[in-house]
Amino acid sequence: MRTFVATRVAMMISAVGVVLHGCASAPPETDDAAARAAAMMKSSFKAHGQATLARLDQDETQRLCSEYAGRPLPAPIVERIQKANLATIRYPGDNNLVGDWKAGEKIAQSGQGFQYSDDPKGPAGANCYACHQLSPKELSYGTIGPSLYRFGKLRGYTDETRRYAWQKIYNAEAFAACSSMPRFGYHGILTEQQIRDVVALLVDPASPVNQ
Amino acid sequence: MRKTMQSVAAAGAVAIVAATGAPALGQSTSDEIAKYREALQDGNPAELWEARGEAMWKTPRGPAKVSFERCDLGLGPGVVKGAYAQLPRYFPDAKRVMDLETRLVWCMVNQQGMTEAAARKTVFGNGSEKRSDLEALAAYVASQSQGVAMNVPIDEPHVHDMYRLGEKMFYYRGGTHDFACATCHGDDGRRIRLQDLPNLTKTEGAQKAYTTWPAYRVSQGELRTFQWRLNDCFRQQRFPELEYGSDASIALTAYLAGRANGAAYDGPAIKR
Amino acid sequence: MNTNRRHALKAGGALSLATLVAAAGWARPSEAAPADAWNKSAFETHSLDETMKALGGNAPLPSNDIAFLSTPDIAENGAVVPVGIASKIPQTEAIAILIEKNPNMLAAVFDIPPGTDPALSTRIKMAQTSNVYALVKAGGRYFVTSKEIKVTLGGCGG
Amino acid sequence: MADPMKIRANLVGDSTEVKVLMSHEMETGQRKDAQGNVIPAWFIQKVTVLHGDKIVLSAQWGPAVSKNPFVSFRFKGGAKGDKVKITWVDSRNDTRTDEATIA
Repeated sequence: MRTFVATRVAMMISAVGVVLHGCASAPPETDDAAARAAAMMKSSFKAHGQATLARLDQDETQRLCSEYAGRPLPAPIVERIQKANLATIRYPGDNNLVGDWKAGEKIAQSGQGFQYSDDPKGPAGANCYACHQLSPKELSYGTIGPSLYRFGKLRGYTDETRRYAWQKIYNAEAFAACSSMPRFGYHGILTEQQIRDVVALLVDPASPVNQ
Repeated sequence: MRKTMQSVAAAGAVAIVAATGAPALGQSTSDEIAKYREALQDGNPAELWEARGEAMWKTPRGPAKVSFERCDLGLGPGVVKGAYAQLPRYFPDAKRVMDLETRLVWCMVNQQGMTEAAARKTVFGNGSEKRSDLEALAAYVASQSQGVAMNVPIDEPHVHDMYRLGEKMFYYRGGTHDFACATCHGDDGRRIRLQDLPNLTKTEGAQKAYTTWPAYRVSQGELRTFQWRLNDCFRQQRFPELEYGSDASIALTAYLAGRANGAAYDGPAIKR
Repeated sequence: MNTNRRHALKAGGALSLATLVAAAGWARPSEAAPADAWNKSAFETHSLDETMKALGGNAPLPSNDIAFLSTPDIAENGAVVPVGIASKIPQTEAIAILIEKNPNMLAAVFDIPPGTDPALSTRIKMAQTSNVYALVKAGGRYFVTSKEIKVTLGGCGG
Repeated sequence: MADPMKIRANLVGDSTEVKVLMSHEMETGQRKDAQGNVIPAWFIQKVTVLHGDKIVLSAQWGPAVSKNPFVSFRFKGGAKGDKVKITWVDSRNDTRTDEATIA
């Protein structure tokens, strides 16, 4: 039964999306403020180390999520974003999705990586604790995302759970359009092995997350 | 509405977890953090910057040997009382909307005869070897608005335009992590690690946040200004570097300061 | 009037801090050092025993008459941890703050002359979650109490 | 040159409450700069508080006292208008003295 929790949550998100957006379509943009703001940003930021001005260029998901921020996201847009992002997810050649939860815990604790103040040679962290509760031993966790305490235990230690964890970390926009969660695989923030390790943190029965 | 959608999803997940007895944030944790913050209020090293800034304000400076007592922050030359509460604003002499720090640089260049480079030499200080005059001046000027209601002239056309562009920036997603300001500051009751995140899209959140900058950051042992706050947010957003006094920095400041209108200015504060 | 004099001690100004500190009670340096010297050895210790030895005292007795005031159990940042200590022990002469897991254990020693409340607040750095000791010297004897203060990671940087 | 301290001395009942902020790096000697060189220790070692010519508090500090130190305490015998004088000496033998009037 628990194996379907993840799917159910995903379905619920879509369902809610449909209900919310069925009745309200976005008012059209009345002027060029968005374009002017983007141009202003280009002239107000300067490249610094690895953080070049190209980082201000938006992909379609970023553009749509910015455009509809603070307004209802129409169902077709939700579908478009999720479908496009689902298609980006790659799986390891050996299909081994689960690594070492101890390495995963370190990645979950670290907020380093990709800031202009960071060493571009890495490694980057995922900073999971900034937004999520995971191991109950860590008191300092954020609440931007839901608690992931007992992620594996609740959902069952199944292939579906492992696959869902991989997908969600790889590209969260595939399940929740305009999610606040970075697309760790899609953007290459984490390596394949690092994603495995974070998956292990979530789904390994021995992980502190599942105690 | 999008927010509502996400909240529903999050609420669902929380409900599932709650049913299995996961430890919620211990009340004791938040109580103790509140106690920590309370204890810090007893003595705020920001006062050391304010004192230095006040002395600097009154001292003739630069090649022209002119003090800031000729610098017009919007309420007349040399007037600091309440000036910070009405910034950013449009300055016809500069033909530009300016925040406090941009205006200070303008006065250094146009009245004190400093070069732009000299005026901006150290915008953010680092220890006793690299102190920032601008941080000290900003601390002093801001302290002179304590208790004054924020009243940024957002209906003035130039400021209004910057406010609107700032709002767009606030929601602009980009970079390697897809972050926008709104990612962390667009919902109620969220924390990053143990730090409460003000919802800057709501009046109350914007007021609470904006009226406490500049602030002494205990994690850095430095007094930090609003320009610094924005600069460092974008660093953590994985964006390129926001230039000090740039139009984008002023637009975003105009948006956030404008949203804080009506609240009494309550800084410089002391923060983690 | 404010003064800012380099080498005040050598110059021997009207107000000699050296004399003042020497006159105050506790932080007694080792035999060889001049009486006004900062007690270097006491600030280079790694255990309560070592610190007590460097301070010239013996093992402190646990006491319920020492309280931590306005001292949170959790610090949002280790660079600034507010610590308040109050002693109800009669004839309190000095209060010291020790942090078990810091690179050096002793953080501060305050001499409390008669007429000064045996209570004070200050702020210390903690390298990590640790026990913090409040050590009191009273009537020539030593007393101690302790509490754990958790140091948390914070902010976007994790 | 060290900045002035910020001293507050207020009569509360029959006690004078003193709160002082000092401007000092309080460098631990444990940190490294960007090049990996150890930043040498530099911190206030001794503090003395005088009411008139009577010592009301004296302290010895190590580098674990926070940057820009803060101390608060109370003593008896002070009256409005009296002076409270505070002196610190650091590990470079720099010193600074400031005073405040009891209010």
